[in-house]
Amino acid sequence: MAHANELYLGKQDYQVLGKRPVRHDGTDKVTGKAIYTADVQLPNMLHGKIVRSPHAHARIKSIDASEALAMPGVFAVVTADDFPDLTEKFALMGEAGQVNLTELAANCLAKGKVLYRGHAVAAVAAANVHIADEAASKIKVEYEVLPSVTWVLDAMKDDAPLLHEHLRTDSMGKKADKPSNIAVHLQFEKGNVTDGFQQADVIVEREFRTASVHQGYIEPHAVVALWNEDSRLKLWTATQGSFNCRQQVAELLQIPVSQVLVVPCEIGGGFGGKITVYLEPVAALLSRKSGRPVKMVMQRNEVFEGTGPTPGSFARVKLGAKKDGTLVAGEAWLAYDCGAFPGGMIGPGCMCVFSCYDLPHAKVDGFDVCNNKPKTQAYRAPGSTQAAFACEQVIDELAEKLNIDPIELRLKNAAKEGTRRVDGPVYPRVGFVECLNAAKNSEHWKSKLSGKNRGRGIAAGFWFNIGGASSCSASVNDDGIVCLVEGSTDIGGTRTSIAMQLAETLGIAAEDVRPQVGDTDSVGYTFLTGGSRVTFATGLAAYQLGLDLQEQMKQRAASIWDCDPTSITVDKGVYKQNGHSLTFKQIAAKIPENQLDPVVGRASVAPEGSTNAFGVHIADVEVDPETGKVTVLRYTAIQDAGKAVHPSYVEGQMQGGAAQGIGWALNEEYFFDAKDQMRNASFLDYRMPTCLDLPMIDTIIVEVPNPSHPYGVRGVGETPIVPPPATIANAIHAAVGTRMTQLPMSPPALWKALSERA
Amino acid sequence: MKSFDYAAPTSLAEASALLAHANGQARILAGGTDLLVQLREHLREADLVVDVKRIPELMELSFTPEQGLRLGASVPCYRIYEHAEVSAAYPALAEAARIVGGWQIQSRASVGGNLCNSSPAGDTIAPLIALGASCTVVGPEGTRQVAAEEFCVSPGKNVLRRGELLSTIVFPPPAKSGGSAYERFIPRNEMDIAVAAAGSWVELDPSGKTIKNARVAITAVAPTPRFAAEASQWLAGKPATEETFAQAGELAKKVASPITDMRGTQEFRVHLVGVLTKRTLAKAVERARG
Amino acid sequence: MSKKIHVSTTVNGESVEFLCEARQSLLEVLRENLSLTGAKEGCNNGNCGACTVMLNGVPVNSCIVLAVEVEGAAIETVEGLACHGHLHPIQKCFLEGAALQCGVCTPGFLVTAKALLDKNPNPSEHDIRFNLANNLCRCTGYDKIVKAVQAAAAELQTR
Amino acid sequence: MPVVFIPTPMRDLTDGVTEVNVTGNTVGEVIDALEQRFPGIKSRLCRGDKLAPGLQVSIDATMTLRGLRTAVAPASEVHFLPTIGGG
Repeated sequence: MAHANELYLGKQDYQVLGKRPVRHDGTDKVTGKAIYTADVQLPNMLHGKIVRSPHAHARIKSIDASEALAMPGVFAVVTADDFPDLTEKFALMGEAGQVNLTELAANCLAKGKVLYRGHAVAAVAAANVHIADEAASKIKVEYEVLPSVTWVLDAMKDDAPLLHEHLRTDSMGKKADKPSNIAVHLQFEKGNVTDGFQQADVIVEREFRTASVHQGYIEPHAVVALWNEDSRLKLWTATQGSFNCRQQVAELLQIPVSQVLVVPCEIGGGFGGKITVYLEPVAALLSRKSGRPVKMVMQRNEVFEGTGPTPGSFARVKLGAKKDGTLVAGEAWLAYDCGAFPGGMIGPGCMCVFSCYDLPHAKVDGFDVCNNKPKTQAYRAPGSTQAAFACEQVIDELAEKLNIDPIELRLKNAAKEGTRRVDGPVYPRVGFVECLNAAKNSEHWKSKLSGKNRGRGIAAGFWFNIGGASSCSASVNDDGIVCLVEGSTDIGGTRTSIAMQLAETLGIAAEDVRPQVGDTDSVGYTFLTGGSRVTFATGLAAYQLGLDLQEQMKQRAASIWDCDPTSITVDKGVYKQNGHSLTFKQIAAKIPENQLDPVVGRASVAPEGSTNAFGVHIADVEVDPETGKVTVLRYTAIQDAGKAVHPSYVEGQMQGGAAQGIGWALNEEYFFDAKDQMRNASFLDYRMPTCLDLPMIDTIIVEVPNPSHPYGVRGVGETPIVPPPATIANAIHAAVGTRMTQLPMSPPALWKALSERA
Repeated sequence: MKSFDYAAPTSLAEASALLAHANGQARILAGGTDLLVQLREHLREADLVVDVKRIPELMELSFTPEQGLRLGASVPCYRIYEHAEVSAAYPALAEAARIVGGWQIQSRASVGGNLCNSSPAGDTIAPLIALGASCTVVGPEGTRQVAAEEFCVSPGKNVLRRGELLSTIVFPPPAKSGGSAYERFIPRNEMDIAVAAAGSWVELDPSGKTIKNARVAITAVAPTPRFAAEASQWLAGKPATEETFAQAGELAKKVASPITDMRGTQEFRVHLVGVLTKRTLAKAVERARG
Repeated sequence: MSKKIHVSTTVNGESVEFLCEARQSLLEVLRENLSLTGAKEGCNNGNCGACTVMLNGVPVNSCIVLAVEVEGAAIETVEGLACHGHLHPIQKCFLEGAALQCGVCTPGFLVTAKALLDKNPNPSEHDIRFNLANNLCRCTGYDKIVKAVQAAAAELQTR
Repeated sequence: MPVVFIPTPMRDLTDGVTEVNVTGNTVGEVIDALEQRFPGIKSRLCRGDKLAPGLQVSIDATMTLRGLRTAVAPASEVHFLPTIGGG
């Protein structure tokens, strides 16, 4: 099918793309010189500290800060009352659609009720962190404790404690008649699922449960706020989107966006968890009240208890197939929690659950459910991993029942160009079949795995690429170096992948572009770093910028040669006309010599999201049947990258996502006690994988060009977290014959499953 | 962290006096890997922190095959496992020292500190009990010896009285046909707190086929580390076989009374006691045979 | 505010003096008093290794060392790794091997990795993984970090 | 004429009809045409002059954030989907 936005140039010989230059910001980061938010020191700076709820659900009866305010070295205290009145106020925030500002504010500082343990209630600014800490402990909050609920199915019950008395279930605009914790009910139907299942020779139906997990970035949330006497608010912060941060803060404080300047510092990981603001508006309020700059840095337990996580979930998935392996029908019922406030990841969960397969008949029901946990946030392909954990295990079981190789079964039913998804749209050119074939032909899949209690599993995953606006600008220096300012905050090396696309377009070396991330006053609007969009969308902007610069360079060359610019041809950075020839650098040097206009270029784009990235993972595991412990022996991640701009960083995304997925599979979870208090809010007890817990993670990059990008680039950041839990579960099943339907598949859980079977 | 005073005495007497006469709560600082976290998280409070690392006795590590090991209470873990002779003579101790936290923790954390922190899950405590170590406690009233298995009295609490500090842990000389092992179960492979753990020491008869003496200790499965007395006594005279080890594991389970928490269920932990006792005994016997 | 204590120490070979409160960690003093912000705070309780520095020749989590404890000690931080304008081979191998993404854990990894190679110039993959286990990375999956340490070991061996 | 895929929860308003051809050059016009045929559907799809919170439009396979202004070609499929974020 012809693609509406076909931009792909079909270039075969790349000069820069596909090479592995050293990243431009690398030296700063290996010498300790890179400035992260917590490294920012301002004269006369105060330190802020949040007071957090010790209860999972309670009414705030009173807050008394008098003792804290009387302490020497304490300068200001703020509570929810310091926010302007935001009743019935909504703001349109890009992908998130309309955001309820009352709820966003109440997540930063609780109003009336606390809805989870760790919910921020008040904040104090003091001369140093120790005084702030002591002062926070002296702010007296009186609570009336309310019953609480943290498991998603419990929260859906009629008699569950209600988080929001006025919340009624929304079914695409239709409101239910009584209050509930169920914020949203979604439904997708394709064909006739009853008829479909009647055609099936084999049906597998299973239920799955997953615990909440955290993004686990190593850098805690941090901000420095300076509210100046001219009403300008300057924020240095760790954010995935400086413009999104600016908008949220401006809306929450009801001030114009241009009054806020956000300086994105280097950011120590985000994975979706650093999009929503937590500290920024609070630090701003403290700075306004105290008249001094205020720094706030979360402690690790605050990060766990007050930010993230991704939804805990329940899923029931049913698939039917004919004897030859043709899938005929699928049904899924998904309930994802969204934590304290509505707006979780159920939409993408529903859209992803069957996204890898061509199903003639299918039905998907999804529920977004409030419960007493921190408001859920995006985490790498949000909603897709839980769905794949369910669907990919059911596929695995079907393959076993039908005695068909699991790759062959997937190939037979794989989504491809022209496949209509359950949620409606038809796929453009996608690379799932190519990924499956790469898996089938991989050394890993072809190798023999022997040994007791060992097994091999495979699973697939899918995620979208979102679109959104991106801007960049650049100037050409006398020495031919191009200084690039772009608006995407750089979490994992995207400065370089953007610079490489500019270099490719200009026909110069990656090292001859000097990229930097601009603040919100120095670069055009750029949507956040997330949704696997930066290398794709900001890369597209860099390409357009390259064309703009090239056009201007042609004009300068034309001035030098006194010819018509349109008569100049450019090939690999060499400009030619009628026997004349100058390189990009030579023209750059001649611009000041000839008193020509400096070359300054710009580009802004707002591409639509349309491209899709598939991945397939293979794992070999060994199970210790006496302890239930799983060791990952070998791991391979395969993914369609469209075109790998910097293969090392594409591999890095695949490896990092796989590692997070393995952690999610085996040990990570929010462990709640009977009072719905998280008991493992530390890196020690939350148990993210260390390097001793993982093998090398092999990667195979598949390149099926994205039609919506001149170089065929697809975003790669998120898909890699989707397959691992199902891959590991399928491998465990192959090793010991036990089907694990609950995450994490931790030693006690697997041991219990094994002993129950025995 | 609440404000506190700091002192770094250079003698046992000075330290004891500081601890005895402190205004408010005095806390001993060795490696600080537990204490500083607890102070920061308000799990413990201190008005005075007494850094004992400048006291020579507490930093002593001396070993001879005849005299055994004298281990100063503040000697960091890495000095134990980097000491070839000590590692060979007391493998259970070296094994535990190598897995207390990660490397950066082992650079600071000490066996004495681990014992005085008196966590039910302290990694080095099972080896101390299995190896028959004795603790030298110095205080205003003089010096006393406390058997390792009697040191901890409840989670976070031990026999130290006001003004007292642990100075040295004394290990008997290694037996000729002796061997020891420590193993804990954790979900990750390092940087974790034991879900359950066992330390075993055995001495074989000259044939190498029969257990002459044995000591088994288990941790993380009761309010305090436990000496599995019945299992240990039962092992004496038994053939060194898998069946014996498994049966000793069953006996060791009798002294386990674990709780269910985020690290594991009661049922799982009791089960692990059996598995780990069996595994450590097998390893200890293998080492005893040389 | 409680009274401050005077401490003399050596940081990256230079004599340094500072005043601090007893409750201040070495990490806090390095970052706030001495402006050495290379060591990062990731967890502030010894579980992530982002604050790793060398203290008298051994790697420690500086967040759980009191600054007053380092009287007379020798401290090395990530800022001291490169010398005379040249990156240490470990830094070079991290860069060339793309062994960092967000970079916030990188200083800790570099300090620990150097300590390992100083002690064991030819570590196995297991040695590397075992000794780096106190350093958490959430971005890379560790693959390229382990390979960078292997590459650095090889490069140092040829010197 | 563009074909609109009626979201499953709204099929109560369309008597179970799943796909309809309606005229319109933009999503806004398409929704107006839908409203003519199935009264009440507009208030489910829109909040004021904007797409309802949590909804986005996909024209064929292209998900867009442009809302009601999005151009619709005569051969296009129009889908109403939940918004998608990203991590």
